[in-house]
Amino acid sequence: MDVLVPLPVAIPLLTAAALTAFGYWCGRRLDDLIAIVATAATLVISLLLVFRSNDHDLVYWFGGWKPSNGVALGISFTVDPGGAAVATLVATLALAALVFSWRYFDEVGTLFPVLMLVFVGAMCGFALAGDLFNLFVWFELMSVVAYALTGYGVEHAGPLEGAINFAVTNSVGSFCILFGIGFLYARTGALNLAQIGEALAGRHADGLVIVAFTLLVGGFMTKAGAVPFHFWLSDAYAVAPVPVCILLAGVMSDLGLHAIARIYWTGFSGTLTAGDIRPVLIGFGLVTAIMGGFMCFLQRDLKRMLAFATISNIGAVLVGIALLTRSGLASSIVYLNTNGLLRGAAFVAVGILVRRFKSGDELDLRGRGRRAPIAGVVFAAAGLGLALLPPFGPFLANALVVDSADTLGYGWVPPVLALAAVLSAGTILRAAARIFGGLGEAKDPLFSHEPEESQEEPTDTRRVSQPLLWIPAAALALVGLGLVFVPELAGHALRNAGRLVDRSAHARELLHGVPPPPAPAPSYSPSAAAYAYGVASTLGALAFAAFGLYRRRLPIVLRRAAARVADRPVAGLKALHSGVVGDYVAWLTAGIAVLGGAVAVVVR
Amino acid sequence: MTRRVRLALFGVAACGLAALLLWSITGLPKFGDYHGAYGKILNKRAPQERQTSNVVAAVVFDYRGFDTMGEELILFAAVMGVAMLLREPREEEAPVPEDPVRSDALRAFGVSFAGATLVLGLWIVAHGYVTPGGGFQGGVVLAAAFLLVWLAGSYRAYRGLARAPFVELAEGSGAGGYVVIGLCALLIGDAFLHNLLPYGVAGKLSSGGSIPLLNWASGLEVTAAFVLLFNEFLSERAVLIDPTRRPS
Amino acid sequence: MVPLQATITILVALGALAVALTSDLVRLVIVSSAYTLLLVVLFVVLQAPDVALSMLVVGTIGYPLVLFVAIRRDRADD
Amino acid sequence: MSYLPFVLAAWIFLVGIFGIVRSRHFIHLVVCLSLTQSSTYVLLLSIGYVKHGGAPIFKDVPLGTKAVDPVVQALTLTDIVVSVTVAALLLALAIQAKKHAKTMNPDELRPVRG
Repeated sequence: MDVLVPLPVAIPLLTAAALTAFGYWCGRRLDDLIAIVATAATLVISLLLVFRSNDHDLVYWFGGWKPSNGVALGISFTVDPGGAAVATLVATLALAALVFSWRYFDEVGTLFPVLMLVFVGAMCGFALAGDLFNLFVWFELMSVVAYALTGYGVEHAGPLEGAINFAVTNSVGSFCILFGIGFLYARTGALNLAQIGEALAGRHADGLVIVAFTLLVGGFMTKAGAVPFHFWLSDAYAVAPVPVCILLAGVMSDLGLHAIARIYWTGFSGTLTAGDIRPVLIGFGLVTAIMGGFMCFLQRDLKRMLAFATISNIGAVLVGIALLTRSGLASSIVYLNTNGLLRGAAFVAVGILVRRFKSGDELDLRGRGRRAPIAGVVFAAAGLGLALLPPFGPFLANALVVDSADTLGYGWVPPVLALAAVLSAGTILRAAARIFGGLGEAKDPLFSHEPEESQEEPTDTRRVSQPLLWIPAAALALVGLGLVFVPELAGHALRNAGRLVDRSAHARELLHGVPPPPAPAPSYSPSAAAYAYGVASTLGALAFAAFGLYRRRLPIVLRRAAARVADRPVAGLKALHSGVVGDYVAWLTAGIAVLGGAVAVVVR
Repeated sequence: MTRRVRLALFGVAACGLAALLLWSITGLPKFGDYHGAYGKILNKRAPQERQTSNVVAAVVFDYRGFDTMGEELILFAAVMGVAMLLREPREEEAPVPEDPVRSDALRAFGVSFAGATLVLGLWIVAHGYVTPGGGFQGGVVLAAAFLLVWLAGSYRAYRGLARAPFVELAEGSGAGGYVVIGLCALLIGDAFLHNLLPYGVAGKLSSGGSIPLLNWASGLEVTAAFVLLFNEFLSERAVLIDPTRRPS
Repeated sequence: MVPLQATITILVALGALAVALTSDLVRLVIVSSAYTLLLVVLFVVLQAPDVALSMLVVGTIGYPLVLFVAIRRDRADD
Repeated sequence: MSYLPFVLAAWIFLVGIFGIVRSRHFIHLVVCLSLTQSSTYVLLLSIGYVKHGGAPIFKDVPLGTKAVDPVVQALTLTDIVVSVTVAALLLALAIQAKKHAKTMNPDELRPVRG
């Protein structure tokens, strides 16, 4: 067993505990520095795990409890390059967030670095867990930390409301997950995901299996923010402090989808066939992608805008997973990592604006961003990357989806995905042009309310050295865009996905210690159609940005016609995002019922 | 969405969810007919392999000890979160609550009662792997002993007992201690959280290998976490953020 | 399923409904404490003394305290 | 009859969510959330119950005596203690809502949304 495997969890958690224990006796600054060093160590170890797990998965049994006769006695971590890459993403974003927040949270002493470290440890554990209940424990841990960090700005209604909505909806989601785990335990007598998969495989999927699948997927969709489980997300991300948003939007949402992919392939793929489930999950993914993009367009509060862009991206990643093919899974791995870095970079850019100009409002900042050119470049680069500009990561991920969808007969899916990218990335580019270029008009009645005045401010702006702000932004954007130049990135993603898709080989390795023969990485180059989608969506995003800026210069006839068609749906959509937690829980219940009903219909 | 619409939406959705849940329940083994392998195997193996008569404790601290580490950290993080959320702005000087109890007899009674609670808590923690109990339950009782001092005694006496830096030290040590015990096994070449100590004989306090260590670490963590939680809620001032802590 | 189990099951079901329908806060603390005690009995009946003990300490010490403080805060500013 | 405890778990779950949806007060809402959570304990413990089985503690009984499943008990035991602190976290948010936004009604604590 590889000695490095427990460390991405153990290092941050132990450091957090030590900072709490000795925080009183160790000076300020030192705790920030210790947190940064611990996160950097986690980053290095996670990256090493990506390479070490390249040939075969690393299986680690805590307490040395190896399975006996195919029955898991203890808890396992199953490290594959995909999971290790997610852990690396967590550590990277956390490192950027901690550097950015240097001296930001002096007011609360060691509490902020401590909570961030626990957050990192929990997310790494979640990314690597191979045991269903263990997954749930890390889920709970990262949720609890996230609620507390979201509510940081306790003196304003926004953060309190955001944190409460976040906590209540996600708790209900986690109870759904626990119910699903209970049902599976009753059927299979196992908590290890691979063992559950072995027990379910080849049997007819009855009500219990279908409902357990529904509850698990619904619960993790709540965390991910898929429609209609997404309402809490925009409330929470719009009010959390920027360094926290980097982690929330950059990786926490995607982790929910990572879990869905693992649970389907390792646990359920032997009993629920891909052809049955595919249309249901694709439906949820596409609605999420379009709805997120559309709501994104209506925002002027930059953090809330990026929150809806996150939802739109989540929809796209979900579609990749929902194809339930090797290519789709590979696409989701690439998408999740590159998009997460780019969204994180965009959030850092917003953080720079908030610190500098005390505002996170697109209209209010019009033209003022010229004095923060690096933030502008980062923000625009993130927008272009998310717009599927070839050859960068999101484009590559989309290319994998395009090819896979065509062979499955879902050729209509990629155009919808491209439209979603146009909507969300076009909006980000619009904001970039207005803030950093001074383009467009200074007012737009279509937009939602302006952000609250509660933009958190550092204790003393003058003491913050500028490089600590722009280095994380630039680094995240560069890594996000540069990731695609890793040799054979798509091939490695495909090979890794292939290992997860082969359920029985995976279970044999885990439960009986028989590793499958190493497979060579296939080579992959995007098809012409994929390039066409990439170029079209980039141009579309630019055009959509221009539309957002100069919408009111269109001929009056066109605008009247558009108003007749769009005004009521727009008002309706805005009204749905009411900010009332009771509404959100009612939607969550409805979402579970619809998901379960749909799965029941397609399977039966 | 108005209240009426919300309840209507929920009504329809809840019917669907109820139908789903009932459907799945028909697939469960009948109540009392459970035959899952995992629990059966552990019931058979744990008392012999681990010399613990309480199999639940063996599962909590050994077979699934890694889960417990996560749970302990949830406790830790939630309490840290409460401390952060209930912080007072530094300018506001929160008033020190007056001592509400005036009767010396009541105080004496309260303090001796606290002593009894303390002993009970220690007993529950100590015997966790022999009989029902353990660090988690006993920790709450131990914290209650501190609470009794607060309720019956004076606020100042309580502050003396539960000084924030020491409670923080205890909490950090409890959470960190668990991780350190795990890492020790790693250092000597075993898996994380692998057993470190001889097993002894079941039914004795010295039995169970590493289980007592992890049990006491959890007990310390839970006690400290609940004392901090009670502190935060009862005094409603930021005990954790002492302005004297750093020059500002 | 023995009568004892059936009885406690039904009592817990009624207790849950009572908690959800109680709006008055002080009464809510009492009702939810009673519900917790019913759960303790149920857990003992289900042969889970460890869990019952857990529920007991939490239901008698943890929950009432945090709830009472929250209610006092709520009343304090009215 | 032989499914009654499972139906109880589903019932508590639904009643708890119902309480959350109709709640007009954060404290009530938090209590209902804990209520919903208790349904998961009931479910897990009922699943692991074995007819005529004793508690999984082999202190005064011979080894091999029929006993209920210890794993589900281990899963719930720690979760119960943890759940209080999570409820406390939510109550802390509610206390601050009262202090700074002067309300504990979820319908009123509502910056304009969209």
